[in-house]
Amino acid sequence: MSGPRVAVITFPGSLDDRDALRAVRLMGGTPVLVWHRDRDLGGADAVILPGGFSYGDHLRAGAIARFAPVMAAVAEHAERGGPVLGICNGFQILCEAGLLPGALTRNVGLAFVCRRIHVRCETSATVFTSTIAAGEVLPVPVKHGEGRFVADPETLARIEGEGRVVFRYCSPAGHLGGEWNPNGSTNHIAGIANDRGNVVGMMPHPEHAVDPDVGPTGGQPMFESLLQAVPAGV
Amino acid sequence: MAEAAAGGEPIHRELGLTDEEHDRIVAALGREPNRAELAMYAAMWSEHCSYKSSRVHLRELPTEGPHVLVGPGEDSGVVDLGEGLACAFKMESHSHPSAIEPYQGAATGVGGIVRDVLSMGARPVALLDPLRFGPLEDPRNRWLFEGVVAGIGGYGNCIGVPTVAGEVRFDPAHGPNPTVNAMCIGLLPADRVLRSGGGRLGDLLVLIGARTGRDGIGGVSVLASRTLGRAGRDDRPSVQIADPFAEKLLIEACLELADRGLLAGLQDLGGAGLTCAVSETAAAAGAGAELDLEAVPLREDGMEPFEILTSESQERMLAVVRPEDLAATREVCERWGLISAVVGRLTDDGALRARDAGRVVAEVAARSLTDDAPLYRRAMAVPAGLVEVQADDPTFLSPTVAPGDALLRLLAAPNVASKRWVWERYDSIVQGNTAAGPGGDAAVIRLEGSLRAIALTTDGNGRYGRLDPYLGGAHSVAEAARNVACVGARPLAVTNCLNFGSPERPEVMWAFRETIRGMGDACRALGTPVTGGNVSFYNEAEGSSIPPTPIVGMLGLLVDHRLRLGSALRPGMAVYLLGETFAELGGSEYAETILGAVSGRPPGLDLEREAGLVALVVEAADRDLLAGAHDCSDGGLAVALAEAAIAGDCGFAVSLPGDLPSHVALFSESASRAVVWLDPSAVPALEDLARRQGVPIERIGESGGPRMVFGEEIDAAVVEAAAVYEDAIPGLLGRSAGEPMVRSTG
Amino acid sequence: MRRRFEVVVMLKPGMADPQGRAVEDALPTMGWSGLTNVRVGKHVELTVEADSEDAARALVEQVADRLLSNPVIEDYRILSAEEVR
Amino acid sequence: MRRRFEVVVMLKPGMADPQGRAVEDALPTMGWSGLTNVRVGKHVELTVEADSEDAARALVEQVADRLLSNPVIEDYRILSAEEVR
Ligand SMILES: Nc1ncnc2c1ncn2[C@@H]1O[C@H](COP(=O)(O)OP(=O)(O)O)[C@@H](O)[C@H]1O
Ligand SMILES: [Mg+2]
Repeated sequence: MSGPRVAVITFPGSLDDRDALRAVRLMGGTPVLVWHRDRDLGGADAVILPGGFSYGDHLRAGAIARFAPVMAAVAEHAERGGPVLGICNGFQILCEAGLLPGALTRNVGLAFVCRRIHVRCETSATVFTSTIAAGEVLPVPVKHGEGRFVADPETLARIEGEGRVVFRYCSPAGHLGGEWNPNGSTNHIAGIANDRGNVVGMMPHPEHAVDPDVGPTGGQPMFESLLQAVPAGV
Repeated sequence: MAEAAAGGEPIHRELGLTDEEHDRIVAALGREPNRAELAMYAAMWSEHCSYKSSRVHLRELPTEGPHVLVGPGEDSGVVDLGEGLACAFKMESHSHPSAIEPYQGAATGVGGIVRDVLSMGARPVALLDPLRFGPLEDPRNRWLFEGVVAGIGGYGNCIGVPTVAGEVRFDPAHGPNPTVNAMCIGLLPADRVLRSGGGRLGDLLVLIGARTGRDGIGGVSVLASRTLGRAGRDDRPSVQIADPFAEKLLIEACLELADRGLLAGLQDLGGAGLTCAVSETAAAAGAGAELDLEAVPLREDGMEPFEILTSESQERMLAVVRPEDLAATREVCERWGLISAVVGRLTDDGALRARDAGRVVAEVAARSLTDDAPLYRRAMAVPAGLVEVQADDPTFLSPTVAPGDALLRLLAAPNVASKRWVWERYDSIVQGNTAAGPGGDAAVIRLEGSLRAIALTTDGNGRYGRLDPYLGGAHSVAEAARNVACVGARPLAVTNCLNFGSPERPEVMWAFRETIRGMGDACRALGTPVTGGNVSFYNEAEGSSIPPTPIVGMLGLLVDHRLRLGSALRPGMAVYLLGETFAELGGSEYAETILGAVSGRPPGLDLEREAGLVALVVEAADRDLLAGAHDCSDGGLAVALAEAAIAGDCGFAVSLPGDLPSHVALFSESASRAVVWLDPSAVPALEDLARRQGVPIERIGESGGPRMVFGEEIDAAVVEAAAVYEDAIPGLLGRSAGEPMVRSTG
Repeated sequence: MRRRFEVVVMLKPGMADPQGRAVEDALPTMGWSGLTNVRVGKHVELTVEADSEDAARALVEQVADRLLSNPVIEDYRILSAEEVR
Repeated sequence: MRRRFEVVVMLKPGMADPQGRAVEDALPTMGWSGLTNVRVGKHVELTVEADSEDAARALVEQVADRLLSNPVIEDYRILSAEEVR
């Protein structure tokens, strides 16, 4: 394997770590396993915080994982402009760690929801969406119980104003509306980025959307964007 | 003399042991048991652990077959899938705790069945959840239903094992007695099956996972309340709090231990806790065991030896480890954040000896706890009135509802209606191998790195079981086989959960025996041995008992997952009915929902025809002749076609088969039938194949358009049917307005 | 009269509390020591309109017993009753 | 010195509380009226070993602020500090 090295962190209770590693491999990257107690990212070019229930999601999703030793390395990597993708529980961890603004709260229906949905890409100005046109609709699955994005009004205005909303839940044709929003998320937000566009968090699961035998394929362009942005061996 | 409790009743009776059973214990020990020993026997000789009422009948089930690597007797059955891979699978009941605390009861049920599969050294890859409740109009039933579903999801989602299929059915008799079963499937290398007999002299017994508390000591708690002066059953709820996070760590740690070859054996701690795990490990190894109760990590202070020995605290496993592997074993556990403790070792004298503070507190022959257990041949009798109910055949009642209205009402009937509300609460895709999740006839899980896949389903029909337990047992196997075949998989093997009332009632025991006879005959005819299962008796409360509720979990094998069939209709296809339709509305969904009659005899079952249908569909799928398939079950042909139309958002126009009255042709539940659809170019090959295999086949129409047209009888819009079908359960729960219901569009 | 009540629902003593356990086990790795016996439960606040303090409290008792807790596994206690406008 | 603390964590006022809402909606269906403004939060109990009451409270403050609550969405308060053996 020779593609860019993409680390996937395993926290106690991570569940989609193997799936993320598999997706990296299928899309041509070199998967790197990183353990929550590690203090570095094993020389990886990019890092994925996978989905799951780290520490059982006790207290709040991501509340305990953000204290893991490896998170200092993730913060440094992000600081240097390195790509960081938080998927589902990974998104929750990034918010808890302050690497992304806002918080993810109980779904409005109070129930876990596993469903194939669609998201509309809102910006190409992130490492993970550089090959995706704004307005493009991607089929991806969601599966979470705490995915309703909230932020205080100023923060929300800033995220929106700076074009940092990366994905919104939408209809297959790209329309917004309550019936397409699986968790009641503010402004139908499914994913956001930091100000430099190198840290992205999203509730849907692109790693479960690369292999047509077992799901939709809306995750493929995200991995393509990433692998293009970090050529191997840089 | 047997020890008497304060109230004068001998303790053994309060522990659920009869006087004869007490005498057996005295004979086995050659003396009176002490309290700890009595607790151990009481737990091990309970119906739940000893199968004392069911064993004589369970022997009648076929258990052997060319793929069977491990049959009944171990924690799970194991079958060979080829290419060096094997599959462990098992089903179990957790109905009783779920009836009083639905969330935790169901969640701990999932945890337990996962550990049964884990203890074979298998990675759990799928869960299924057959459920039975009383009608949702009753708020208590809604509370149970929502709680159970939340608990199953809460556990399965958190351990990262996809819940890929299941069943929900409703029957007033399940109101006070909901049935909550859970099935788990695991994968492992065929040459690395962990068996309980793997230990040898000097091996260490290492307890891994949660601390031990006063959990689920159940009947044995009377020892504490009556003789030790503690408050009693009230502060010993028979429900435990599930800890799926601990289970996830336990799964990873145990699999790493197995992968690294550090395990001589692995046992889950279920009923009768440490006593059961240690005695089985020792007995299977032909050894004895020394246990040091002081070494057991406890959650509470002041636990008595009998409590430690019989506690059923969750999320614990017992590893059998060679002394030289101990350090590595502990290192793995530590890395996963789990407590491990050496609580004993295997000895050569055949005795299970427990010490506390150096003092021997219990000493029994390890084999005695299992081998000396009583075996009952309980009295059996045909239930009064059954013959009359069977004679009251609703097939010949005249219909009062137009066929189109009847179809919509059936699609909205809770037994038939979409269970999306349930399965969208389950993570069905984690692990990345779910080729087909909930919503089809059977789930399909791809075997990673291979073209092969397994197909999974659970089935059981309470009406059939009530009206004719023999047929109820047989149909549950037949329907499961049909479901597996309809995704293109060959049925391989079966696990079951037999949910019944009290075995002490002759009608229940008769029904139990009949069910097993039917199940056994069907399994033999379809070539699917039973590799394990579970019996849940005493499902009685408030003066009502559940009907015979046998649930079959079936495993099928697809040699190429790309050839799997779906049940979503596509336009432009020729639509065929395979099999023959008879005038059989007895026990049908139509009879119950439209005619208000649960009577008559269930449809007949010609097992040779059933095997023929299954073989035909599998071969047609193998040869890539079919575009899709859906079996006929509840609601007959009409519901089967409507479900396919809803799933594919595609209509059809068909004529009715045979010259039966139209409502019979539409809604008869005759067995051994499926609808299939295929590209017209494949028609000659299919017809030829069916003829050669002797399966009746009839081209009934074509697919396409927005409407469902059955001859002159029904003409309904697919979207209308879909709305009725999808909204029924949320409507009953009063949620239709609140939570957005979005249909899958991917 | 309107009163604001607080109801605390905790797992019965002796029952495993996985949430408390997970928090407690994580504390040392975050650099905090000396914290033990962590238990996590629910805290519910609600406003009651009733004729008297007694009537209000009786109502809260009922709600706590039948809706907010399952007495099979949980105990509840009512913390305070503050008058609100 | 060992003290038992109780920490209450509630969603900030103004933050939607779907759980509180669900409880509130369930009340009338169970035949109760006059109950409003239901909020559901967390109740955490923990024992602290520290040199002084002040040190203990400071530690609890830290844990409540950094771990038990998320300041983006939640407020916490420390209820009581009872001495235990
Ligand atoms: N409790 C449940 N959990 C998961 N999936 C379920 C559950 N209940 C029903 N389903 C799914 O809904 C679909 C329809 O169920 P059912 O009508 O019982 O199927 P069938 O008649 O083919 O046996 C199946 O795919 C089944 O797996
Ligand atoms: Mg079916």
